[in-house]
Amino acid sequence: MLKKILILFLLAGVGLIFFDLFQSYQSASELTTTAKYYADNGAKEVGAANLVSAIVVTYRGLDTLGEVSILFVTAAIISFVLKHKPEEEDKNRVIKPASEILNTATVFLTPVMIMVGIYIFINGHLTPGGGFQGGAVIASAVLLIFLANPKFHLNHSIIAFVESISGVAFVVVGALGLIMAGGFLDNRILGLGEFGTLFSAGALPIIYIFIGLKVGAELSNIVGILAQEQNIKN
Amino acid sequence: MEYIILITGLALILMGLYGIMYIKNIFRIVIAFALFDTGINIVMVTIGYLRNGMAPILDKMPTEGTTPAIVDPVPQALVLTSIVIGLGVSALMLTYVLKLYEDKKSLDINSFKDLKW
Amino acid sequence: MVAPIYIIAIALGLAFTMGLFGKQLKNIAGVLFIAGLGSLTFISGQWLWNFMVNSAATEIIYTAGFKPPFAIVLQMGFEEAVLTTMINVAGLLGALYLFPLLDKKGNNAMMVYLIFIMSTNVAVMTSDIFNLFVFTEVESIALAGLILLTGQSKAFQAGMKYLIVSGISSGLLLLGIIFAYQFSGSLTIIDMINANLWAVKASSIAAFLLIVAFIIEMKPFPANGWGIDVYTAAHPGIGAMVSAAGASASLYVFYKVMPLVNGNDWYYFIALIGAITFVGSNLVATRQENPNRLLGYSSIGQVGFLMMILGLQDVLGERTLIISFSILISHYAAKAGLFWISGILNAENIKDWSALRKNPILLFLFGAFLFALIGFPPFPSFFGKWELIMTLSQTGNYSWIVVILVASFIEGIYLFRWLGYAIKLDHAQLPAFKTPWYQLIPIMSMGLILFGMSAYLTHVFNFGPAINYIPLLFVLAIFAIDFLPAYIKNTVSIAGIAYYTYYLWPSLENDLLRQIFIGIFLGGAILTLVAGYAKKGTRAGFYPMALMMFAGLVGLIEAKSMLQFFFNWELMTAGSYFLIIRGKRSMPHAYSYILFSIAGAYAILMGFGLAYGSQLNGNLDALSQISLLPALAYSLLAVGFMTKTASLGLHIWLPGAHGEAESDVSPMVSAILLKAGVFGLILLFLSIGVDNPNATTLLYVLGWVGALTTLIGNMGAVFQEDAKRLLAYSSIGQLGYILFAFTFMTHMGWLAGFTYTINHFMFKAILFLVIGGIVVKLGTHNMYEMGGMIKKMPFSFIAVLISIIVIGGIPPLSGFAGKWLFYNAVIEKGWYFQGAIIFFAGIVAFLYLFKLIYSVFLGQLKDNHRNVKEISAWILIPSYILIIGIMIFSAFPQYILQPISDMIAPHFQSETITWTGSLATTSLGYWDATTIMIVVGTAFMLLLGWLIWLSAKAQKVEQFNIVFAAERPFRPETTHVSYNIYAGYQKALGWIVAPGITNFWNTMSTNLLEFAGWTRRIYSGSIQNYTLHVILFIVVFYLISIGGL
Amino acid sequence: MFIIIAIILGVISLVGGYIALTNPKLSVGIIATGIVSLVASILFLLLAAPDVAMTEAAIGSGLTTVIFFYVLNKIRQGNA
Repeated sequence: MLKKILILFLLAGVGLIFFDLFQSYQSASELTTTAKYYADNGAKEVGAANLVSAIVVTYRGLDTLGEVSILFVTAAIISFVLKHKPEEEDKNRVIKPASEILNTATVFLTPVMIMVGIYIFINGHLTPGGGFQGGAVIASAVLLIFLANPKFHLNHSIIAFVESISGVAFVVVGALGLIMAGGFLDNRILGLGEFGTLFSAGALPIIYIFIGLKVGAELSNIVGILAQEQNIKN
Repeated sequence: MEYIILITGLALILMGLYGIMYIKNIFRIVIAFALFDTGINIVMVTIGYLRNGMAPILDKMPTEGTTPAIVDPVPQALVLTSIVIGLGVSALMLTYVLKLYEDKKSLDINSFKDLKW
Repeated sequence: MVAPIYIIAIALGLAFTMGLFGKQLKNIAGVLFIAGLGSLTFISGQWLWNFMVNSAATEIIYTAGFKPPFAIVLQMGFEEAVLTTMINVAGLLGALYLFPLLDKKGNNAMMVYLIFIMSTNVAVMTSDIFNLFVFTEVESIALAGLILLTGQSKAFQAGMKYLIVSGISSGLLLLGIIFAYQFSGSLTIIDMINANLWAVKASSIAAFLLIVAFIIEMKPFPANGWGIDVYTAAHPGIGAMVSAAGASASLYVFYKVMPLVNGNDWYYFIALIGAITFVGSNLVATRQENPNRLLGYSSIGQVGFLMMILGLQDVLGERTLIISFSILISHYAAKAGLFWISGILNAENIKDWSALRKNPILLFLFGAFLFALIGFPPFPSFFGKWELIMTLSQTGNYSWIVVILVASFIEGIYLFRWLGYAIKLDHAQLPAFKTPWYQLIPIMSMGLILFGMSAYLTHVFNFGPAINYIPLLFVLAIFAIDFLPAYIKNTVSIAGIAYYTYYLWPSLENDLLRQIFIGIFLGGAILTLVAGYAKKGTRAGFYPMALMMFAGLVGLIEAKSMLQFFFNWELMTAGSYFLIIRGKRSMPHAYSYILFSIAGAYAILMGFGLAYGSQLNGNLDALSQISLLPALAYSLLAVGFMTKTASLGLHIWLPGAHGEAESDVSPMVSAILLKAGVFGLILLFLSIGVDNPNATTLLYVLGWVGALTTLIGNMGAVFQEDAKRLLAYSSIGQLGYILFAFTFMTHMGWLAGFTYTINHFMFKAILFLVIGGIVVKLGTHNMYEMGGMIKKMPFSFIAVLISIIVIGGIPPLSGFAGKWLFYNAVIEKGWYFQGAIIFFAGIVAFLYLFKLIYSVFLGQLKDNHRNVKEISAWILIPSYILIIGIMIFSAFPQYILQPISDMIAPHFQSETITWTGSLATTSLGYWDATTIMIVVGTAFMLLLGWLIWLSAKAQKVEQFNIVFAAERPFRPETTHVSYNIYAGYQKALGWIVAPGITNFWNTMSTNLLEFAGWTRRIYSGSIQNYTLHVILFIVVFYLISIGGL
Repeated sequence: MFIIIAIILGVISLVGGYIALTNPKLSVGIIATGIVSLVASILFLLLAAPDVAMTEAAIGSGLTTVIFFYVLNKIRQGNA
């Protein structure tokens, strides 16, 4: 009881902080210095129509690298915590087979979803979406396979390969920016091209493809481990 | 509109905090945490909102001296990062919950008090 | 130069690549892993080198080729180079240490480790707040994974708590970032700082959220249960990383973002939070027995300390960085090393650390790490604390000083208990442990770093001149030959001390005070070391420690500045602690000794601080003109010195410490070490001067303390059955006389004080040497188990007899000189009450002296002692040299007392004693030592001759001829006549020596521990409670800082 | 008009949050969280943030929900 009162008191306290915060908020009427700079120069400097992509991949590319490493670390941790050794696997477990419809849908949908995912991150510099969204879509495709066939054995070496190669490529392209252009992750190692076309914004789409592949591989990995891990130890 | 969304976001954060502090089921604490995260993301995007601003996707190269009428892209970029991090943290927490459950066969938060003092 | 950005590129590139190698190619992954960490270390080390040698300009790294605030910018300046090097070195060594474990867990574990180190680096270097958020998030998630390396259930619990709380704090951080961005229009830290967010309430909430998130990261008390659990549950190798690398990084990050709230009282609040954490964590740690958790509390306490220093940066000014660095680096090296040792021992309880004795290298490093944490010289934290306290005192921040010293003392409580366990705790079976090379090397490297940084910081602080290098180098040399047999080291030590005395003497030419004390310290050192020839074996560790103590004592003599004095004071304390703890049952006594010593040292430190603050002058003569709280300063200094002289109230450590010490250590610590306190008091009283209005009360009180100490000491001695403890109590009493005499602040009183000092040195050395030798020979401390030794050990008997005559103040020996001067002084001063007490105590002294000589030497010889021989000649030689000294001093005191008299005369209004040859005349009478010697000597000889003549006619009886025996032979010991010989007196007067003071201190410590036990109940282990604490912390902090509470 | 939509969506998300925290069935709670996330992504659209909306929909309400269910399933299996 005392604890409940304390919690209420604390919530009231946090509420007070938020109330003050809310009071201090004023709907912005103009862009901040930073945002204005991006709006004015983003297209010119980076060559991307989608300014969010320009920021995520180039201006604040380092954040994205960190973010990719978070997923990477998470996948690594989950896999070393949950991965069962093959011999411990419960062979006798009866798995309900998925319905026919799901199976058929999977066969048709999976390639389509993967294509959509790839489309999303290839066009990340032009339209909404990009590496993360595309990667998530690809992971959903993998997920679908699991739903249809719970016994499906995710080929970890392929996923690991994609994950590693795209990760290394991300870093290498970034380092190329350091050598050939203004700094780490500078996209101007390639020409900026014509604004609004697929082959524009320098290395931005390339980086975004790697991000997409990497995120897709990492998310698939996480989903895969969580899906595959057999009955937990009793 | 943005004020209402801001309130929604802040309220979700508070709900999340309430859940984290009050609920005994550790699985549901992770759910509360997801709410907390969603609330924060909503607040962040709201801050970047500009009345009558368009989405920060340009259809043409802006001409010199005119600033396109877009909303602030920076918070959006930050929230992208934040969402992905949130997923990582949730997945990790769930893994922990799984292992904790495996160990104690319970989801009650009070059964995980092996470390104290 | 390799650009710092490659720290990220290499680490991530390698981590991503490692995924390619499956189980078959695991070795390649391992090589890449170590190579990666190596190259990180290389890059940061190279930048550090560049900054230090070429004093290069700060390197700014523009990512994506755009200027800030539009792109993320990293910065590699001197500070970042230092921090990243620290992190990477710890990372590399830690990886080596953990390698087999990481290797077993597979590539994933290595990747996580690599990314942990990388992200810590980036957090240090980045100038962008959101980037900082991302990489601290990477760091904490990687850490959450590393906790699980042990795979134990508690690791998952700890990880869950950690994830939830750090999730909440990073959520708040995000809120803060976004609102701060709205107000400042930028995401770089510097722009946010320049926006002065704190100035307006609206934006100050954003600043609050930012800063509070970073504070939570540093685990403020009491909202830190989640952090402590990490230390407890994680593998110690990971604990080392969190404590060394992680804490350093988060402190630096905090330092970077602190200016966000650079206004109003914010810094004050931060310092306050730091202080509460520092005190609270250490307090709770006193009840902790799990080594990793204990280290966790200690880490958090240290971080709190550093947070407090950062919060006080307005006061400390430009010295902030160097002070915090010196404390941080000690913490860094010591904690990493301690955690690693903990990993090797793998013990659940600090009591099991006694196993460490099996490995002297580790034990040595363990001791060094603990001393570094507490802030003993020569470690960096010593200089840091000194600077800190001097600066705080100069600016009048006394309450902060008190907080620091109190918390440091509490830290000493548990660290020294632990050290005591490791060195001395009886353990039926020492647990076995292995020390593989890959685990030993990291620990030794941290030791090297610690000592290297000590040398370097000594140079940076320009404290070099304060340190007496020659003795210290000699100590090191002796340490290097520690494996040799004792007699070789003994010879080398004696030669070294003799040479140093010879070398030092000319510099003391016109300074009689110091000549006297150098005689006591170094002369005494040589004499007591001679007795060491009686010991066999290597006596591992004895000589370095003994010499360290003597080096400290010499340093006190040579000290010109307060720093030098304090440095050597601590050196002496450390050395003597190790000497005392060598005794068989000395663990608890050494523990109370060191605690009293630390407390005393802190009192002295604060006194020095006040003196320094008054005069802005670090020389010892600043003590004479203290203008800041002078009465307090003098009292603190007096109390500090009195912990060493064991005056009433501060004496309870002495009987055990001296009584249980080894036979040649007792005279060292009793006859010699106690005089350090006397020396300090003399310096203090000289600085105070006669008729100092600020010290009148103090001196009067000290006079009473001295008198009562004498009474209690002597009474205590009377009721002892243990021969060495009797002597120990007697020391307390004698030091009481000395204190009493000096508090007169008259010429006569001081003369008496000096006489007592010299006498006590000589007779107590003899007594402890001889009685110590006998105790070893007979194998018992109990006097009622001895007896009849007069025939077996005639030389010992004579030595003891002469000493007793001196103590008793019986003419013709020099004790009488002391008494005579003493009562002259008492009458002159008019302190009759105190004088009466002292007089009574003098009578009491006869009782214990009689008991000593009677029970040991006279009476019946015990059956099991029929075959004992005289004690070793090596013990008798120094004793007889001292006896010769006593004789000379007795017969010709004027050669010493007259110069002393002349020396002290200028300090007092008048010289009240006149010398004509050996004839001393005062207003009350006269005394001629030589004449007395001749008269009494002649009378004695006549009597002796008569006795011998008589004894020729006497009838000799065998031992068991009970007709002539005063006791019934061969009965259980308790019926021995000298057992409880003074039972009657005890009934009447025992209440005086009832252990009231011991009880007082026991109650104090019990209450402290009770309180600690009560406090630590907040760490209930519940995730939700920890969350509650964090939210409570945030709300309260908000209400106080912004909410206008 | 946007205001009304925002109010409606806000109310839905708060109700969703309430259900997520209080409904005795964990699976309902997970779905409720997913709905809150979905509503949030619509809110992001209102705030002219299509990128965020996509991400929130795909990751926040999609993958996260799935992961929650996987783990819940395992816990249930462990119980059986």
